[in-house]
Amino acid sequence: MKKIEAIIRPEKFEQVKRALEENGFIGMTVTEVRGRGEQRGVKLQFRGRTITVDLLTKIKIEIVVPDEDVEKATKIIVENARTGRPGDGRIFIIPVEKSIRIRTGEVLE
Amino acid sequence: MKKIEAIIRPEKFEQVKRALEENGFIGMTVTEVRGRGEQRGVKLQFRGRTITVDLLTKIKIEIVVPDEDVEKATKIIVENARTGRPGDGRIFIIPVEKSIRIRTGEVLE
Amino acid sequence: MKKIEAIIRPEKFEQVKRALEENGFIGMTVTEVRGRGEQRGVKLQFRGRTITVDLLTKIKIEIVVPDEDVEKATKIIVENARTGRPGDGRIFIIPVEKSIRIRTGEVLE
Amino acid sequence: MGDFNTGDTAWVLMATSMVVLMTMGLGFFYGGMVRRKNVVSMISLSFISMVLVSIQWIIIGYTLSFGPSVLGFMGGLKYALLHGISVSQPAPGAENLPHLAFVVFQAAFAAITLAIVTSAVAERAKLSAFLVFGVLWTTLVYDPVAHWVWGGGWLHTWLHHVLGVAPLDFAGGTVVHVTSGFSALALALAIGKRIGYGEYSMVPHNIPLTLIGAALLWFGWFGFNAGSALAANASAANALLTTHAAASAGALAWLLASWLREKPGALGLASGAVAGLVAITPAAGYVDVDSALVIGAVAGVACYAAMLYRVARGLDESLDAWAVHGMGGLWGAIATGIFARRGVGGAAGLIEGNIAQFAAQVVDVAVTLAYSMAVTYVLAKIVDRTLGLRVTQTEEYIGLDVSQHGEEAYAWGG
Amino acid sequence: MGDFNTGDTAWVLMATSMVVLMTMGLGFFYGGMVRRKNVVSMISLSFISMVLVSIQWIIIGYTLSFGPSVLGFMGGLKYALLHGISVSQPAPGAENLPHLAFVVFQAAFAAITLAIVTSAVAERAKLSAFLVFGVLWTTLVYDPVAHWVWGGGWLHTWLHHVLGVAPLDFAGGTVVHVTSGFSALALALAIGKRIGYGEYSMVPHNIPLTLIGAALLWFGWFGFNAGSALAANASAANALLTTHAAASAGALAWLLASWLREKPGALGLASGAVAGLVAITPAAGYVDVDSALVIGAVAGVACYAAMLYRVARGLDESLDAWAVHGMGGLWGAIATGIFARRGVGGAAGLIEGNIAQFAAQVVDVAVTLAYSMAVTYVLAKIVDRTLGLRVTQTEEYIGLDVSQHGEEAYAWGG
Amino acid sequence: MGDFNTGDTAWVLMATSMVVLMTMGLGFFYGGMVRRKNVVSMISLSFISMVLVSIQWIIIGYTLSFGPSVLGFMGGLKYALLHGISVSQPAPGAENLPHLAFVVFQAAFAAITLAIVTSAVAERAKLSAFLVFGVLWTTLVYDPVAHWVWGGGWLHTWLHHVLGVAPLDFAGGTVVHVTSGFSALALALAIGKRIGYGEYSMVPHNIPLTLIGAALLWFGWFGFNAGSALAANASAANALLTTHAAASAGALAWLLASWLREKPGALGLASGAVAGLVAITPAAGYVDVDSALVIGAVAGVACYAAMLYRVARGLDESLDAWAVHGMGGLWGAIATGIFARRGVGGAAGLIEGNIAQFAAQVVDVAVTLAYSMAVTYVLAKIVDRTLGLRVTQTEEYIGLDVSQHGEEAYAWGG
Ligand SMILES: Nc1ncnc2c1ncn2[C@@H]1O[C@H](COP(=O)(O)OP(=O)(O)O)[C@@H](O)[C@H]1O
Ligand SMILES: Nc1ncnc2c1ncn2[C@@H]1O[C@H](COP(=O)(O)OP(=O)(O)O)[C@@H](O)[C@H]1O
Ligand SMILES: Nc1ncnc2c1ncn2[C@@H]1O[C@H](COP(=O)(O)OP(=O)(O)O)[C@@H](O)[C@H]1O
Repeated sequence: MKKIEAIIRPEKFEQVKRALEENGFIGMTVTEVRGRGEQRGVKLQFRGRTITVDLLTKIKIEIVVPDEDVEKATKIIVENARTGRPGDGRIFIIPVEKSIRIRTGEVLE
Repeated sequence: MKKIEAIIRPEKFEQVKRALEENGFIGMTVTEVRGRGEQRGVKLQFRGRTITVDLLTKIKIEIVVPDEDVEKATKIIVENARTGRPGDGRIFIIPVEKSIRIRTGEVLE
Repeated sequence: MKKIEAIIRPEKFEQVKRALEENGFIGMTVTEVRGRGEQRGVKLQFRGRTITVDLLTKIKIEIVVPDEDVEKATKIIVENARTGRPGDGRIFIIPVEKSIRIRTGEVLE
Repeated sequence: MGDFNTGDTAWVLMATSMVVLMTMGLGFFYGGMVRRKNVVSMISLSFISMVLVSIQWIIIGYTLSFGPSVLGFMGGLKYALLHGISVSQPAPGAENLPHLAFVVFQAAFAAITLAIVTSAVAERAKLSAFLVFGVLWTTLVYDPVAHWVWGGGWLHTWLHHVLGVAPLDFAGGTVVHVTSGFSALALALAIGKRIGYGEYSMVPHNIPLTLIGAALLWFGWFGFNAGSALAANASAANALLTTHAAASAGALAWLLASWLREKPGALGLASGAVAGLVAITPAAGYVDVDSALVIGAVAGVACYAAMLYRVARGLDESLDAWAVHGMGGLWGAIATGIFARRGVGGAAGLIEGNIAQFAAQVVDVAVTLAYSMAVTYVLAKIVDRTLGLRVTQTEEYIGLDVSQHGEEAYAWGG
Repeated sequence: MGDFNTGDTAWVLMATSMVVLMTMGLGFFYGGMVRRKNVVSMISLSFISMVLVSIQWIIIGYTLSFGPSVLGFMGGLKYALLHGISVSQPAPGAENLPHLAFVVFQAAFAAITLAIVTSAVAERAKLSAFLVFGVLWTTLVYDPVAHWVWGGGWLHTWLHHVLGVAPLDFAGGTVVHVTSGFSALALALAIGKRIGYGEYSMVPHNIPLTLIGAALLWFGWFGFNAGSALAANASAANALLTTHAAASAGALAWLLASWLREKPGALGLASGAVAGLVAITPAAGYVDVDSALVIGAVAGVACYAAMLYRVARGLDESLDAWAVHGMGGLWGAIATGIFARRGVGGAAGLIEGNIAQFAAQVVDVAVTLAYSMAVTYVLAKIVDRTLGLRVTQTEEYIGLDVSQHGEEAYAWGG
Repeated sequence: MGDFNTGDTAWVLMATSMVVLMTMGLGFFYGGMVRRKNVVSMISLSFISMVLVSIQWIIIGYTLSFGPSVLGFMGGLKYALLHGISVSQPAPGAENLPHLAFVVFQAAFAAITLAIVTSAVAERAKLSAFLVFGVLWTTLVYDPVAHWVWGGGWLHTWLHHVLGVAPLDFAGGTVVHVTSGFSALALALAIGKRIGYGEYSMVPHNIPLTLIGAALLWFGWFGFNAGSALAANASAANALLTTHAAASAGALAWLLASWLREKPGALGLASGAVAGLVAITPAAGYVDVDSALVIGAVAGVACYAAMLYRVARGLDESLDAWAVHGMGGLWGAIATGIFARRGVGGAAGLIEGNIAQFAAQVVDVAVTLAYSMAVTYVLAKIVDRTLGLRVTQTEEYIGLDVSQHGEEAYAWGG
C-alpha cells in the first residue's frame, strides 16, 4: 500500500475529487495547508512593520491505495490538478506498511 | 520507528487521547482534517447553485513510536475510537527512518 | 528522497523558514497542528465543567529533499528551532518513493 | 400628527430599534456557544423567532395581548391585523405616543421572548417543527401572560382585588424572562439531551461571537428597560442607570463567584451581565441605584449557582435560559417586591413595609412559572408526536447548519 | 439654538448614526459572502464608500443635490463646502430641525448608496481605481438623481406638471436602491466576471459575519426609513412599524420560496429581510401595515427569483445588489403607487383609484433606472480604459486582501 | 417628572447607550489586533473596565469628579453612592435633563477611558492585578482630571482667572483621550514589552473583528460627541456633522499617508477614522465643518507618524492608544484653540485672534499629560511590586485566554 500525498491548488480540488471518485477512489483525507514552491514574495504590513508572507493556501489530499493503483491515481490527480502555471503542486508517494479499518479492526492488505 | 496515523471521529478524540496517555503514549501531533470514506453526499447551496460537500470533519492523530509499540498503540486506538458505524476511520502505519528531539538535537532511534 | 517532518514552535517558524531559504530549501508545505510532548496540563472550563486541553499550537513543516540533503536540512531546522526548553519539537524522517511535479508531470527522483 | 410628544416618541422608536437589534444579538450570544456545525442554525433560530413573532403579533398577537379583555384571560380580536388603529391614534394609557409606536415596541418584546427559549433546543431543533412550535408558543404562552400582567387581564385585576396592589413588572421580568426561562426548562425536558451530552466535548466554538452578542444585548437592554417608561423622562433615566448598575454588578459577581471554583471566564462575565440585566428588568423603574447594585450582584451569584445545579443534574437546557433568564427573572420579580421605593416609582416594597406588594410579586411569578412550564411541556409533546421536534440522529451528527440550512458557517479550503 | 424641536432633532441625529452604522453593516453583510482572501477588501469597500462620499458630500455633493436648482438638472453651488449654512439655520422645508442635521442625515444616504454598488466589483476591484470611480459615480449618478426626486429637480416638477402628482419616495426606494441596484448591474457587465466564476467554488466564507451585517442593516434601516419622516411623529412610528413588518415578511417569504428548491439557508433569510426592507423603503410612510406585509412578502419571492435568474444567466453581479436592491427597489416604488393610502401619508395609490400616482411611480423608476445604468456603464468603461477598474490576474488569484491591502483577514499559524 | 425636556433627555439616554456599546466595541477593535491566544483576554479587559468603573463611579467616582469641589483638587463626598440625588432632580447646569441621566452618561465616559488604557498591557496583563489597578487608576487619574476640567476644579478656575478664558473640551479630548493615551504610554513603559516583541510575528489575528469594533466605535462616537451637547439642539447637530467629517478625513488621510510607504491597509483606514474621531472630540461643538475636515486629516497623518515613531523606538505600547488617543487628543485640544469660532460654539480660537484660548488649551493639555503619565507610572510600579502587573512567562506563552480565563476563543477540533 502506498500513501499518495498530493498538494494542489484549492480551486482545483473539486475537480480532482470528482475525477478520483469517478475512477473508484472514494476514501481520502484532506487538509488545508500552506505551501511555497516557485511562487514567492507577497508582502504584508502591520502598523509600520513589513512581514513577508510567501505561503499560499493549498489543499493536501492523502489517499492510501494498493500498490497497483498508485500509477492510475497519480495520473488522475496530475491531469485534473494541472493548469501549467507555477503553483500547481506536487505529489509524493510514501510507503504504508499497514492499513486498519477502525470500525471492524480488520487489516486491509 | 513507525508513525501511526489514525483518522478518527472528533468526538472520540478525548477518549483516545486519554487511553493513549494512560498507556504511556504521551507525545502526539493532531490535526483537524476532512475525510471521506463510506459516508457521502451532504449537499450545500449558495444562492441557487448546489455544491456537494461530502467531507466531514475528522481528527488525524500522529504518533511516532518504537517498532515494538506499534501493535499496542494501534489496539488502543481501535478500541477507543470504534463505534461500529461507518465513519469510524482508518489507521495507517508508516515507516520512520529517524526521529530527532529538537531541544537536545539527540537522535531517538 | 525523504520527507522531513518537523514540528516546531510557531514563533520559531519565520526564523526556520528564512534559514532554510538561505540554504536553498525553498519548497515546503506547512500546517498548523496541535501537539503534546513533555508539556501538559492546561485546564479549560465551560459552565462548570472542566476540560483538559493539553495540546498546544505547533507548526508542522514538511520538506521533501533528495537523500543527500537530509542531514543538512535537519541541522538547519534543529539549530533554528531550538530554544532549549521543553516544547521545541521533533523531526521525523520518512521515506518518499517518488515525487512528481504536477505542472509538468515530471517525476523528480 | 403633531400632537404627540416628540421626545417621548423618539425615545420609544429608538428603544424599539434597540430591542430588535438585541434579539439578533441574542442569536450571536447563543451562536458562539454552540459547536461550529450548529452556529448558523442557532443564530437563525433567533432571527426566525423575530420574523415569525413579528408577523404573528401584527395579525393576532397584539390583540390577544392588549385587546379588550375577554373574561380576563385573553384580549379580544378588536385589533386583529391592527385594524382600527389609525396612524394618528394615541397609545392606550400613553397619550404622549402614537399607538403604532406602542404596538411595534411590544412586538419586539414578544419576539425576543421566543428567541430566549431557543436555548433549550440548541443543536437539535428541527427547523420546520420550530416554525410551528414558535407560532403556537407565542400565541398560547406569551400572549396570555402578557395580557394577564400588562394587558389588564385577570392576574393583575385579581391581585389588585385581593391584595390591594397589582404586581409590578416594569419591563418584563415575569412576562418575558420567567416565561421564557421556565418554558426553556420544560422544552428541554420534552426534547431531551443532545447526543453525547456530558460525554463529548461541547465547548463554545467562538467566544468573540458570544461577546459581540453580549455587547448588543447590553446595548439593547437600555431600550428594553428604559424604553418601558414609554417616555423620555426621569423614570427612563432612573431605569437606564439601574440597568447599567445591575448589569455591571452581575458581571462582577459572577466573575468573582466563579473564580472560587475555576478560572474566571469571559463567558461568566457575559452571563453575569445578562443575569444582572434580567434581574433588574422588572425593577428598573421602581428601585434606586443602590438596590440595583444589590439586585445585580445577587443575580450574578444566584444564576451561576443555578447553572452549576443544572449541570450537576445533567439537564441539557443547553445555553442556560433557565438558569439566567428563568431564575434571574424570578429573583428580579421578587426583589422588586422587596426593594421598590415609593420615592422612585411610586410603589413601596418590603423594606418600606409593604408586605402586600411582596406577596403580589410572589404570586405573579408562581402563576406565570407554572402556566408557562405546563403549557410549554404539553405543546412540545404534541408537536413532537405530530411533526417531530427534533432532527434525526444523522442530521444531528452532521450538524444542523448543513442538515437544516444546507450551509456551512465557515467555508473550508478557500 | 433652542428653537428647534428637540424630539425631532434627537430622532434625526439618532437616525443618522444608525444609517452610518448600517453602511458598515453592509460591509460585513457583503464581507461574509466573499472568499476568505477578499473579506478585508470587501468590508473596506463599504468603509471607503462612507469615507469618500461623506467628504464629497460636504464639499460638493450636498449642494449638487439640494442646492437651488440649475435648470432642474443639478443643484447650484450655493452650499459648496456647506458655506452659508449657519449652525442655527433650520432645514429647508423642515423648520423643526437644524439644517446641519439634515445635511449629515442625507450624507449617510449618499454614502450607503455607493456602498451597495460595491457588490458588483466584489473580489476584483482595484482599490486606487475605485477611489476615483466612487467619487465620480456619486457626483454624476447619485447627486443628480437625488436632486431630481428630492431636491426639487425636473423629474419631480415635470411629473407634477404632467400627471398632477409628484412621485413618492419616502426614504429612497428609487434614489438609493434602484440607482444602486441597476448601477451594480451595469458595473458588473463592465468589469466582467471573476476568474473561475461558475467553475470554482465561491461559497461564502463566514456566514455569521454576514448575519452580523444583516442585524446591523435591519437596525439601521429603522433610522433610514423612520428617520425620513424628519420628525418623531406618527408618520415615523408608522414607517418603523411597516419597515419591521416588511422585513419580517420578506425574510419568511424568501425562506419558504427557497425551500421549494433547496434547503432554506440563513443567507436566504437575511437576503429576504433585506429585500423586504428595500421594497418598503419608498412606501414606509405612505402605506399601512397590512400592505407592508404584502409588499415585503412579494419582495422576498421576487428578489429570490431575480437572483435565480441572474445566476442562470451567468451574470456575476456577485452579491446580488441588482436582484435585491435593484429589483426590490423597483417593486417597492411601484408598490407605493399601488398601496399608498390617503389616510396614512396623505397620498392615494392605485387601490384607492389614483392611476396618476401609479404612473408617476413607473416613470420615476424608469428614468432613474435608465439614467443610472447608462451613466454607470460609460463611467466604468472610461475608468477601466484609463486606470483599470480591475486588479491583475495574479492579484485576483492571491486575493485582494493581500494584493490591495497588504493584510490577511485571519492570521495563520498563531 | 414631566418637567424635563423630553427630546434632550431622549438624546442623552441614547447617547449613553451608544457610549456603552462603544466601550465594548473598543474591546473588539483591540481584540482583533492581538494574537488568537489573547483575544478573549483583550475583549474582557474592555468589558471589565466598563463593569469596574461603572460600579466605582456610582460609589465614589461621580462625587469625586462632579461633587462640590474640595480645594479645587477633587469633588467632595456629597454624592457618594449617589445619595442625595433624587429621581426628579435636574442635572447641575442642565435643567433640561434629569440628574441621573447626566450621572450615567458620565459613567460611560469614565469607563471607556480605562478601556482605552488597556492597549498598553495587551497580551500580558494579569487579570487579578488589573482589577486593582483599574479601580485605582480611575480614582486617582481619571476622576481628578475630570474634576479639574469639567467639574469646576482648579485647572478650569485657575486658567479662567489667569487667561480670562477656560479651556475648551467639548467631549473629552483631554479628559478622556490625552489622559488615557499618555497613561497608556507610561503603563507600557512600566510593564515592559511582550516576550518576543520585535522578533516574533505578532500580526493581528482577526481583522474583520477589528473592523466590527471600528464600526461600533464610529457609531458610538456620535453619542460621545453630539451627546456632550447635553441637548438635542443645533450644537449637537453641528457636533455630529463635524464628528463624521473628521472621522472620514482622518480615515482617508491615514490611508493615503500610509500608501506612500506600504499597501494601504484596512487597519490604517480604521485607525485613521479613530484618529479623526479623537481629534474632533474636544472641538466638535466649537468648530465648523471645514475645520473639522482639516482637524481630521491632520490627525490621520500625525497619528500615523506617531505610530511609526513608536514602532521605530521599539516601544511596545501595543495597540497604539498613545499614538492615536494620546497624540490625537493632544492635537485636537490644541486645534480647538486654533479653529474655534464664536459663531459656532461661542468661543473664538487663534484664527479669530484669541491667543488666550490657544494658550489655555496648551496649558490644559500639558497639565493633564504630565499628571496622567506621572501618576500612572508610579501606580503601575506599586501594583507591580505588590501584586505583579504581569503574568508569568509560561502564562504569556500559552496565552492569556487559557491562562487567565480558562477559555479558548475559537474551539478546536469541532
Ligand atoms: N520540496 C517540497 N517539499 C514539500 N512540499 C513542496 C515542495 N515543493 C513544493 N511543495 C509544495 O507544492 C506546492 C506547489 O509548489 P509549486 O511551486 O507549484 O511547485 P512546482 O514548482 O513543482 O510547480 C507548494 O505550495 C508546496 O506546498
Ligand atoms: N483510502 C483512504 N485514504 C485516505 N484516507 C482514508 C481512506 N479511506 C478512509 N480514509 C479516511 O478515514 C475516514 C473514515 O472513513 P470511513 O468511511 O469511516 O472508513 P471506513 O469505511 O473504514 O469506516 C475518512 O473520513 C477519511 O479521512
Ligand atoms: N511521539 C510523538 N509522536 C508524534 N509527535 C510527537 C511525539 N512527541 C512529540 N511530538 C510532537 O512534538 C511536539 C513537541 O514536543 P516536545 O514536548 O517539545 O518534545 P520534546 O520532549 O522532544 O522537547 C509536540 O507538541 C508534538 O507535536
